[in-house]
Amino acid sequence: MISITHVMLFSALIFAIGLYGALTRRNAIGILMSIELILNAANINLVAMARLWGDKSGILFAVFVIGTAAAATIVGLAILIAVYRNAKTVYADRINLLRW
Amino acid sequence: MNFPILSLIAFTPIAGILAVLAVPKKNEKLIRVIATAATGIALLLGIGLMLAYNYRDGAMQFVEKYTWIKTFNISYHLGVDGLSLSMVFLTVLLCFLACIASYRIEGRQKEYFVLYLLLETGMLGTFLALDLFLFYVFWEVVLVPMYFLIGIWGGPRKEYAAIKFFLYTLAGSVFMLLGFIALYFTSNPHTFDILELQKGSGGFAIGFQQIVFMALFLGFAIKVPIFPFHTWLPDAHVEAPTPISVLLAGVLLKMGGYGFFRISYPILPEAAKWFALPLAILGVVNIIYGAFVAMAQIDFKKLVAYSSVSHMGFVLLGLASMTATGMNGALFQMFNHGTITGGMFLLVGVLYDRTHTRDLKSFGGLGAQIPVYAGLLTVFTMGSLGLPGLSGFVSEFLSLLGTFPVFQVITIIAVSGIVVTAAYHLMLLQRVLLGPLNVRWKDITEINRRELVTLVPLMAITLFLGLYPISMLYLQGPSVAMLVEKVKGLLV
Amino acid sequence: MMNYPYLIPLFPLMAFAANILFGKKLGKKSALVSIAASTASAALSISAFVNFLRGSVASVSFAWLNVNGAPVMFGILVDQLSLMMLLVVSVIGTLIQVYSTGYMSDDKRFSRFFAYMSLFMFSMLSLVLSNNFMMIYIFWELVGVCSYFLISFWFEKDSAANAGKKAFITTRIGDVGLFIGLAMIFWLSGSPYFSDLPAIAQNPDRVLLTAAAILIFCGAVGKSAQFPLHVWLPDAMEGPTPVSALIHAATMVAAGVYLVARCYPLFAACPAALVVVAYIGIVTAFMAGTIALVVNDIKRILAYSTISQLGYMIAALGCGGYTAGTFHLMTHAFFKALLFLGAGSVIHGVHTQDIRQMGGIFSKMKITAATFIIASLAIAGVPPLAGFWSKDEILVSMFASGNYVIFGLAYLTSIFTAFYMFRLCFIVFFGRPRKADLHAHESPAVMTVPLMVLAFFSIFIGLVGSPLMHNWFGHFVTFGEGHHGGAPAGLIMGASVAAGVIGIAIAFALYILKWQLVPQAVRIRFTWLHTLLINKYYMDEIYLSAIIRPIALLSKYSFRFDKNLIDGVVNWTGLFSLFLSEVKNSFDKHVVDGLVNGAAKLVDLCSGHARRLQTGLIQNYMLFIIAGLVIILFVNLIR
Amino acid sequence: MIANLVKQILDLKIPEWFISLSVFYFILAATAIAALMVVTLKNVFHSAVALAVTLIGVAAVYLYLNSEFLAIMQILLYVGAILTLIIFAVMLTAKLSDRNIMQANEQKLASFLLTGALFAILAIAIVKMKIGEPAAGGTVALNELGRSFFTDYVLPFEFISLVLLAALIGAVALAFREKGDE
Repeated sequence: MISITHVMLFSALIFAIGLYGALTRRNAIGILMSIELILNAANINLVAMARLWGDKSGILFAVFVIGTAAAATIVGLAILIAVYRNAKTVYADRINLLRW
Repeated sequence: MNFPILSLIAFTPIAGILAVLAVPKKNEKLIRVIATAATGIALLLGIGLMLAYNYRDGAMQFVEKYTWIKTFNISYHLGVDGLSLSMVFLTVLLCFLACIASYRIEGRQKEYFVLYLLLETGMLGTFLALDLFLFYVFWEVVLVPMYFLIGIWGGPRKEYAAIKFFLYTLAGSVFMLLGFIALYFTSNPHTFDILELQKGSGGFAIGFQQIVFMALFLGFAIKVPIFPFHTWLPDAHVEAPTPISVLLAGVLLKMGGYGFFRISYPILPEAAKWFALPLAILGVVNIIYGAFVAMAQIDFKKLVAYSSVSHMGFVLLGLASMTATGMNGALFQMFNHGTITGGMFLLVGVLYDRTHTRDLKSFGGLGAQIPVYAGLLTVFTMGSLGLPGLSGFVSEFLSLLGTFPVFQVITIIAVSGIVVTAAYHLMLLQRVLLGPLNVRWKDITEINRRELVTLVPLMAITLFLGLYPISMLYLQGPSVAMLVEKVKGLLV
Repeated sequence: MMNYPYLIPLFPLMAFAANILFGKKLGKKSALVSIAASTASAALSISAFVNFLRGSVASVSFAWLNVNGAPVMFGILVDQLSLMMLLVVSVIGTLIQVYSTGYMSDDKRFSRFFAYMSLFMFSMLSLVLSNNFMMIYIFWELVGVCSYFLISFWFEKDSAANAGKKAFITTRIGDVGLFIGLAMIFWLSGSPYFSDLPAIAQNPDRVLLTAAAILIFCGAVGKSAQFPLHVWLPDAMEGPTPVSALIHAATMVAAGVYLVARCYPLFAACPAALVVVAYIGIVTAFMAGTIALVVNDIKRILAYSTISQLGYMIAALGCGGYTAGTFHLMTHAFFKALLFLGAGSVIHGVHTQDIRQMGGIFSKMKITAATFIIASLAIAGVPPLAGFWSKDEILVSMFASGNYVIFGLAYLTSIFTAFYMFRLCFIVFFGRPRKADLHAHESPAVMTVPLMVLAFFSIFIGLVGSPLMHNWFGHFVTFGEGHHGGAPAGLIMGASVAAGVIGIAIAFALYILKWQLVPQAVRIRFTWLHTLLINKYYMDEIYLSAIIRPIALLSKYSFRFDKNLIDGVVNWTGLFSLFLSEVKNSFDKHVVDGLVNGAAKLVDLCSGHARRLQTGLIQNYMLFIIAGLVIILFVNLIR
Repeated sequence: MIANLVKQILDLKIPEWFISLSVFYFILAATAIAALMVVTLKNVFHSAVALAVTLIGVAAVYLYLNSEFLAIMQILLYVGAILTLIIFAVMLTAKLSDRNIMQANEQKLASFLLTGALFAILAIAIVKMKIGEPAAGGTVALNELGRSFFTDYVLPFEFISLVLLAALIGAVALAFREKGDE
């Protein structure tokens, strides 16, 4: 029998890694991917809880999270491409239009 | 409940913003049409307000009051009286005309008109608000679009000018807010309502009044602007695009003066009395100093900007007099300065569009080349220098006449300022229109119909008020009389 | 008969509107519009005059402005003085506009010229009809601006543009005085109406009253080109000659005299003010008369002559000669307008203004020359021409006032007047042409007919104030001073004639009989005097270095002050030694500006490190958010 | 002796659960390593590939948690759709030549320390929670899930579809090359 605690530790690890990526990646696509990692970590937790209590809501939520993540990614990438067209860069620290 | 005409006026531009946002930015023509329509509707409503206004009554009219934030006794309270009616009309008129003058703004028209309409709402709200908190909110709403309008569509040093304007005004409004909060906590029961505060104004101790007055003074003085807080003005005016300069000079400066009329004087009359002499001296310094500095300018727009400093001095002088004549003159001068200097800035813009320079030394002899423009420039210049028959004269005359019994020496110094005023205005005319023609401009084109549309109404108003000024006094007189009575009554 | 005096100024106003709006379409017809308007004004003036004699006075008034809670009613004041001025202005104005159609026929801004002329007629007629100080001040300024437009009418010439500016600013200095005087009258009495002046004059505060009177006189000094503000009038000759005739000879410059006459109840109550008026007037008259002796530009001679004659009128008013001053105002208007128009005709014919290049053109321009000489005789005071009667009145009133210094100077001035006028006549019209290609020709009829009409007036207008008509004018326009019984009228009349004759005789001797040695000897003997006169007493230079330059400098330094950091701010900023290098850079930044920038720098300093927080990088912000989260979680964990 | 030991080892009856568990932990480790690669690799394309591995690993974890449906969803949606999109985006934007450009910014160390601390805190908290064994037979039947989607959760379900639609249109609008734009 697998240990739920271990799964949750694993989820925390993935979360931390994703966060690290979101913090350090210069490439906006990299940031997006890191965010996917974070979302996955959340999903793992949800599913683990569903398993723990035998409740279906966790899984249902995970499905919704996947759906939302898909939407977020689509829009994020579209913005990215639009920005790339204008700014010719995908590096987040170069996109400083709002900076004075 | 009455028909909420004031809210309608104030928020028509917001409706315009929503409409503009719905239009794709490529469709600049439609955006312009919508913006013009929004400002035009506001103008029509403003005219309707003028017609519906009861001129015999100097008290607040068309009042709208709804609770907004109950905990702090803040309400959404609008109203109009003789003090604000002319300002509201000036705002909707200049906004409409400057909107037409904005057609040639280069690039990002959608953003431009959104910010522009937001600016109009802010200005109208400031003049209509009867709650200090609401007043402050609108006051700050003006600031933000102005910052972007100067900072994005401005001239070569636009960033510097925009930041300077923003920081300067913000610094002032922080003090103003402090003053408001002090008033709130001292009033009993705590209230931000201007009318309530006016009623209870006898209760404030003189020391408290002085402190609050100075705090408000800083906020308003920067906006007016009063020497030595005026240096943001030439930079902002010169760098701002033409229509924004018009609004800056025509309306924004009036917000400071209006603050004195609406808040400082009725709520803090004893402090106002205490500060009358310094204010009169500052007024004279504004008049004389502004005129002298204007004389040294070779940049057309900067000259007009400094002439604004000079003209606003008459407002201060009239305020300081605390007589009905002087206060009427001051309020009238605010209106006239709006129309005349607004027109001057439009004319600078017309010339700049054709020559791409504002250097007065590079013009000359244009009078023969573009006679219609020359005629308009002459009329507005003469209005600005205070020629009788045009409105500027009447208001300056009234403020001086009202001040003379109170401060003789100061008035005499101020009157001698009209010589310097005449001198730099005539130098301006000579450098632009007279003398031998500079061959660079031999192909210069005459003012076009769109530009005429923006200028002729202003000229008509200037002429009308110059020839029949009592009409304006009918409008503002009762309210000013009430104010003076109130201030005088509290002093006795 | 119709009696609508309030319509008098409105006709020219309509003409102005028509010409300024539709000038291009009207073309040459704009002259007709203007002339028709001023003819209508003249006709209405005459009808108002006739009605007045019959005892019916029309009045009209409307509220124009509220001052101190009471409305100021604008209305018209029809009395002897204003009627006289109305007639003079409208008749001369009409004649000069007729003349202008010929003189200005080739000008490319023909209709604009007539627009300005109409505007001037409107302003001047309204000024005359004003019934209160406020109204007169308004039209006072308006005639000033018309004068500005018309002087710099040929604005392509820098000299014309400068002259216009000079005229406007100089008169405005006087207007400052007028304004303060007006405010004082308001303050003292609360009433701006001329009809209340006798009551105002009863005010017990004599010092303030005198001050008010003198300040009002300042306005007259500016407008009537009296010493020390006379310098603009000679320069104003840059304008077209009809303008000089109408504005700078006959009407506008006389407005100052009119103002003093209008406020005479006030002046009469303040003897000190009257003394000031008298001395300013006579100093002006004498000084301008002497300068006119040496000037060589035909229009400038007339300009100085005008200043001198205006000084005469002012001095007469100052000496209590109310009737004399106003009478001279009327006669002078006619013959000086004639002189200017004649000069214009000469210039039109010979295309130069320098009298040293003219000569012997009598035969070629007979009408011009004849009328010019008539006017010269009139101004020299040769009986029975107009100038004789009025000048005689002035001398009598001066003598009667007992101020013999003034009388003496006035007498001397009248000799000078006769001399310089005939110096002009003899040099221009007689002898041989001094320039080879002087193709003089007579002007067209449209120009000569007005000359003849004016010549007619110059001869006969004086009779209305002469004993031949039982001094009708003296009874009509009077301030109750009565006839000067004390003065030996006959003697003075004789002396006055003698003065004119002496002046003409000297001129005849020098310029017709060619006693050239005499003036040369005089010139060598009194070189300094000649230099002084030819430089107009160095007034322009004095003003340039004493007023204009300092003001320009002041303006420059005000701007520098506004622009540059003053040391205090530098030091203040310098306290922050970290920014010493930047301070050096910003040495020439703005003063009050500097404060702002300094404040910004202070913030900069204080937040030197904290500023890095505001990187604008989202990831950076996120880092701090996470740091906060970690801290919160950690605190929660160990609790 | 050694031979004996080898024989013993070979004879050792490895229980099924042990194999299952070791595979599980292997998957966890591999997924974690892949996740680390996602955030550290210089080449964004390689990162994307690592992300694919990570996502598949996570799907496997779902399997272990008795959520076959979600595992399939994960593979289909994430690996199939989102990852493809990401790789497309990488190809559209990345200049493959500029490998020298730093892919991480200057706050690497701070971020590492912070996220490490965060992980430590989370781990301690999780361990402290003392989670018991999962309920027996905690599998959720697929048809039950389906019913839930269309009964209790119909509103969020419909809503998410709307969100997806909006995102789709929005993405098209954003990425649409306007006339006149460069």
